[in-house]
Amino acid sequence: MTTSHREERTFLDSQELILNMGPQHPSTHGVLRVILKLDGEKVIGTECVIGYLHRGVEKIAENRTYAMFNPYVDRMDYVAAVSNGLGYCLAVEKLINVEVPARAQFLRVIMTELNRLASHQVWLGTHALDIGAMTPLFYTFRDREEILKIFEKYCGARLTTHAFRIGGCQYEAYDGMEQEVLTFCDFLLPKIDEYEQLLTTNRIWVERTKGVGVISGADAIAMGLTGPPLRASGVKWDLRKAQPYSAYDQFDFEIPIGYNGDTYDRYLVRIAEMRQSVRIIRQAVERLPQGPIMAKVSKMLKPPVGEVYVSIEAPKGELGYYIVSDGSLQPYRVRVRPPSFVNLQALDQMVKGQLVADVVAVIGTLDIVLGEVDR
Amino acid sequence: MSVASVLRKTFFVDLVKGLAVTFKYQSPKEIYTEQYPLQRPTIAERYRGLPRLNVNPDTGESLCIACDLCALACPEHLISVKSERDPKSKKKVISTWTYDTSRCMFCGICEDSCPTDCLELSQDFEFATYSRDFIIDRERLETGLVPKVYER
Amino acid sequence: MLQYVTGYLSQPVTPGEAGNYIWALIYILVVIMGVSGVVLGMNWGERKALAHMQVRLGPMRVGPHGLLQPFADALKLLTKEDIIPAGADKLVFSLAPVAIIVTAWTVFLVVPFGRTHAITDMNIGVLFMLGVSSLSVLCIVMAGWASNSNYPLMGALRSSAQMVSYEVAMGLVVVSAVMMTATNTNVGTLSMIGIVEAQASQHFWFIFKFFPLGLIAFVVFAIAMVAETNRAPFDLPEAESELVAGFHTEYSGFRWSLFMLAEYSGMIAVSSIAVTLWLGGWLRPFASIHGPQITIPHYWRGGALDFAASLLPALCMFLLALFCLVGAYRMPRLRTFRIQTAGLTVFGLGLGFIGMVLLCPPVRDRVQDIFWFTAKIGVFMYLFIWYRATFPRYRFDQLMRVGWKVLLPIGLGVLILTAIVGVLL
Amino acid sequence: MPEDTLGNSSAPETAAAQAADAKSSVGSQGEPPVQPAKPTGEEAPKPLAAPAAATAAAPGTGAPAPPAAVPSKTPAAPAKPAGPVPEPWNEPLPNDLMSRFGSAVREASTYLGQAYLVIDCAEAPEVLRVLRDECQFDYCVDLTAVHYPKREATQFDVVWILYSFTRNQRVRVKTQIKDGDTVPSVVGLWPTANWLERECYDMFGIQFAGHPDLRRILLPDGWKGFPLRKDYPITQQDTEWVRENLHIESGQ
Repeated sequence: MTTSHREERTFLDSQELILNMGPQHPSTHGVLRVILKLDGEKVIGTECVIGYLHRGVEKIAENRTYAMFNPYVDRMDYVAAVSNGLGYCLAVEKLINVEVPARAQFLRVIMTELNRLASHQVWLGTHALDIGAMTPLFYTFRDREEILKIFEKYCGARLTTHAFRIGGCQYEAYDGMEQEVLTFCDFLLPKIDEYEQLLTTNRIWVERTKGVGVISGADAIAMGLTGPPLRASGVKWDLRKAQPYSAYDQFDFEIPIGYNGDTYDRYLVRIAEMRQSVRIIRQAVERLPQGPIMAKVSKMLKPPVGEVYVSIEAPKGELGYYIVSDGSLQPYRVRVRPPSFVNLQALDQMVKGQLVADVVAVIGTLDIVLGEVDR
Repeated sequence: MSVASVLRKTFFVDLVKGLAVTFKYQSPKEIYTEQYPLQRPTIAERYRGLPRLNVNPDTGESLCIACDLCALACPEHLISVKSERDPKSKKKVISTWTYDTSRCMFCGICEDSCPTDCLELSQDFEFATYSRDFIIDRERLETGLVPKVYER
Repeated sequence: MLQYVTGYLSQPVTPGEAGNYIWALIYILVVIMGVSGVVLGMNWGERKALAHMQVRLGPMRVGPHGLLQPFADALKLLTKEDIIPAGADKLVFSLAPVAIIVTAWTVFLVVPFGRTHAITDMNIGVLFMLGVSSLSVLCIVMAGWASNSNYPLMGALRSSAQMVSYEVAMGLVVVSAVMMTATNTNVGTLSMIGIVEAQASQHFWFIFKFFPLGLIAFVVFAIAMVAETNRAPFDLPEAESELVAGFHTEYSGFRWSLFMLAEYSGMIAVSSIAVTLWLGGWLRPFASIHGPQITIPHYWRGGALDFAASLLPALCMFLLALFCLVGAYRMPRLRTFRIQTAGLTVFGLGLGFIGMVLLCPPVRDRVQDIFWFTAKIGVFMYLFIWYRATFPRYRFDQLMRVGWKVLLPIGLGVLILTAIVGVLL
Repeated sequence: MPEDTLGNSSAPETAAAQAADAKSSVGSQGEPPVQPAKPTGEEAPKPLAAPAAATAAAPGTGAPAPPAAVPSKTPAAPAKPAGPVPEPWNEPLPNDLMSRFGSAVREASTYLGQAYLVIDCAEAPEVLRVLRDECQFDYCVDLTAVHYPKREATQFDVVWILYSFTRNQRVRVKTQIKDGDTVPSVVGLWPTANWLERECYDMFGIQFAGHPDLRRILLPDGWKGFPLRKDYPITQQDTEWVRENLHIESGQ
């Protein structure tokens, strides 16, 4: 399994222990490898080794047409595939300067927020599992299953949804979708209370998460943290509010923030975000307008020469697409700004001086998906 | 620290709350596991599973007009369509249509691009095989895979 | 022969005390086989209970409702390739699992399943149990060190620190319980059987004695014993999300199964200490209340409540049998399930048969003690599983803090107060 | 108590202010980092000026469209044949920069409402420092590069995407460099650029001068070639590396 790197001891103090965590370690969320320099159990340095899941998504994009590349982005952050797709579609729509019909925008919001719930549920389950609470994983996955069922009914796939197309949505809401989504909202809120009952006040959970992986707001900005990690540090910044896209300015919701920037606050922020997502979904379903769901977009998409950077608030942070078009059928360059990749960079700063057990807690709280880190 | 919080801590209220949740879920009614081969999952109507080539139910002729759009649209270029001209009707008629399951990511773009509703992603999701013949030809796609019945 | 057996069994003394080596050997075999069997059962029970708490089904495939799963697992573990890592210290590596199982089983020498159902009654029984069970630290350190790998080493380090520090608190509250035995007689005892008999004679389980001192002592012990057995939420030595599998990361197959066996045996052992010291050992609840005298059978000279209680073991077996039969009835009516349904039916009928045996008068009387003792231990086992399903894991420094800064002062306070109260009363 | 920690965002501004107080780089103006969505210089495309960078991009069209992707019929014409073009970015910020750095800031434009600057590589650290310290662009969103092998003088565009919380504004800063040139590292300005520059080096082979630890990040050490360059075909693989390290023959 994992082996020590004894040969690296030559340049290190002999009192330090090099512990190789991953890529097959149970709590590195996939294939992250962290090389820990330990003084006893205390972490004095980390080095992340990533790239085990590198598939060259950006290179693939240069060899596909705009529409063809759409399903590939689902494979980056595979627990939030809908968000990935939304970001990509918005970027290309910006590039070709197309306005998406209102109904499609609302459908997109419903799907994206459902996906945010699913992503946060996966995060909660795995994070709790890392800290040793086994059971929340099963509860969150059970409830996430309802979301996946809605996804399956809406777009025919559960995980890598490919739900949106450039210019709108391919799929009209299925019969009874509104009702089903509302029922799900009613179903989920008590379940979130249950997760909280298991964890929020639990003294072990509080001790394990409070004061662990603290990062101040200024440091978080300097490290480029986005999403819940940034908000838990007290910076009230959410792209859905700051630069609204896809009709988010029409919904009434709050941006939960934390104060201490520790793991516990990030936990609370995400839990609160789940409640806010439910709120957004309810509004979107209730105000779902009628009309077309697809704008007029050419099948053989040839955007004009130019470049755009469009980013959205994915569950994990700012997910940006920088697309350069040379006027041909294929993008000249697609750059993905992956939130997990940038957030993971803060790991070193956040775990320095803490214990080995905190490393897994911080990896969990950063909510990384290696498919997105490595792309 | 208020008195209440000290009391709560002393009497393990926070832990008991959690214990109550797990205790409650022990009821066999709460079990969520689906015993798959026995219990069939409900597949959504729009499920994107194995492709199916629809035939005209009246005439038994393929709806495919060999326009090659699906092959062009496929991001993985895994569909290959070959056609020949029917000498009598002078129409383009599909001769072979093959498809590679091992590379397919079931994105549904081929389905979207089909102008005649011939190509459709079906609800069939059980196409694991013991052999490596991932390339599925037209006949098999037209009849559809026979659902497996699992025996011990 | 039969007469000899029944004659011996009716002696009011353990084989160890009697100096009867043959019977002691038989008892030892019975206890070891019994504990191993219970561990197998617990394996199934834990997986089932844990699964149900986690809205899963648990093992379902091997045997009806996965009843044969532990046997399948045991078979698999025994047939696995025996791997010793290249850099390991081979002697210590293979010695550690054997040593740990030896310590885990040695503890059961003094566990009193009933007045006479113990292998022996040592006058330092409690001390012996604590002493031998702390030997397992040594084995864990051996395992961790011999593996010559970082994760096991860290697991072993954690384990040794954890078990040593929780033993202190544990020892203190155990002493307070021992002191309670001296209340009326001024002569305390360390003998496990003596402690239970003291509870019987004082008509008090020690958990209720000097309320709340006994209760606090029990709670401290209950927490410390979870830490002592490396179970959640104190399962740091084998924390799978941090240390992969802790001290037994490099073990596989048969050696690994010995560690598992030792862990579960250890759980039973510490639970039996807790049961003996605070929960009245083999005594049934309200053992001092007998109800109106009844004289139905000639051999019965107890009260109605005693008689009713003596029926309980059989009733429990019948209940289990009923459970199995209902389960068999509710099995899906499919051809593939024929064998499973038949198996479950046979299992249920077997349980029913055991229940019938337990109803027979001589067995009924002898089995009662064991029944109550096991039932109490069963509650603890359930608690272990329940904790595991619910709680997150402590961090190492927090664990030490809880041990030294919370449990130790409380244990010390309980000890002093017990002494004062004991002298005053 | 834990219940108090998250006031459910009832007092957001105070929290933001706390964070701002922690270090002065956040919200030093005393205003909340988030303003309600105001299109400050964004979302206002007006076709006007000549597309400088875009025209530079046009000859760099390295990859010809695969014949399979073009059907026999003429490709459907884009909806707007002319397309939007960059327009000058007339705001105090770029004007200040222009006057301060003179010709080092070659261009300040907006395209589809998104502002960008094109600067000289030599002046890049100074311009970026001014952007961070004086214009509150305290968040480096992304750092990447684009390869234009057909371009004569400069083969790479290096792009910094910056964001300012106080202004709620994004700006792209671009510079053009020759293949083999080094770009000054901005790790000192934004620590987040560390991995981004490493990735940029990994994918394009662009050297960042002053980077503390410029190694490959996604690809294994010792890999040959830089995959996101246009002259690196999509199926190419360092077969030698694969053979030596994975002990398999490359499956290509």
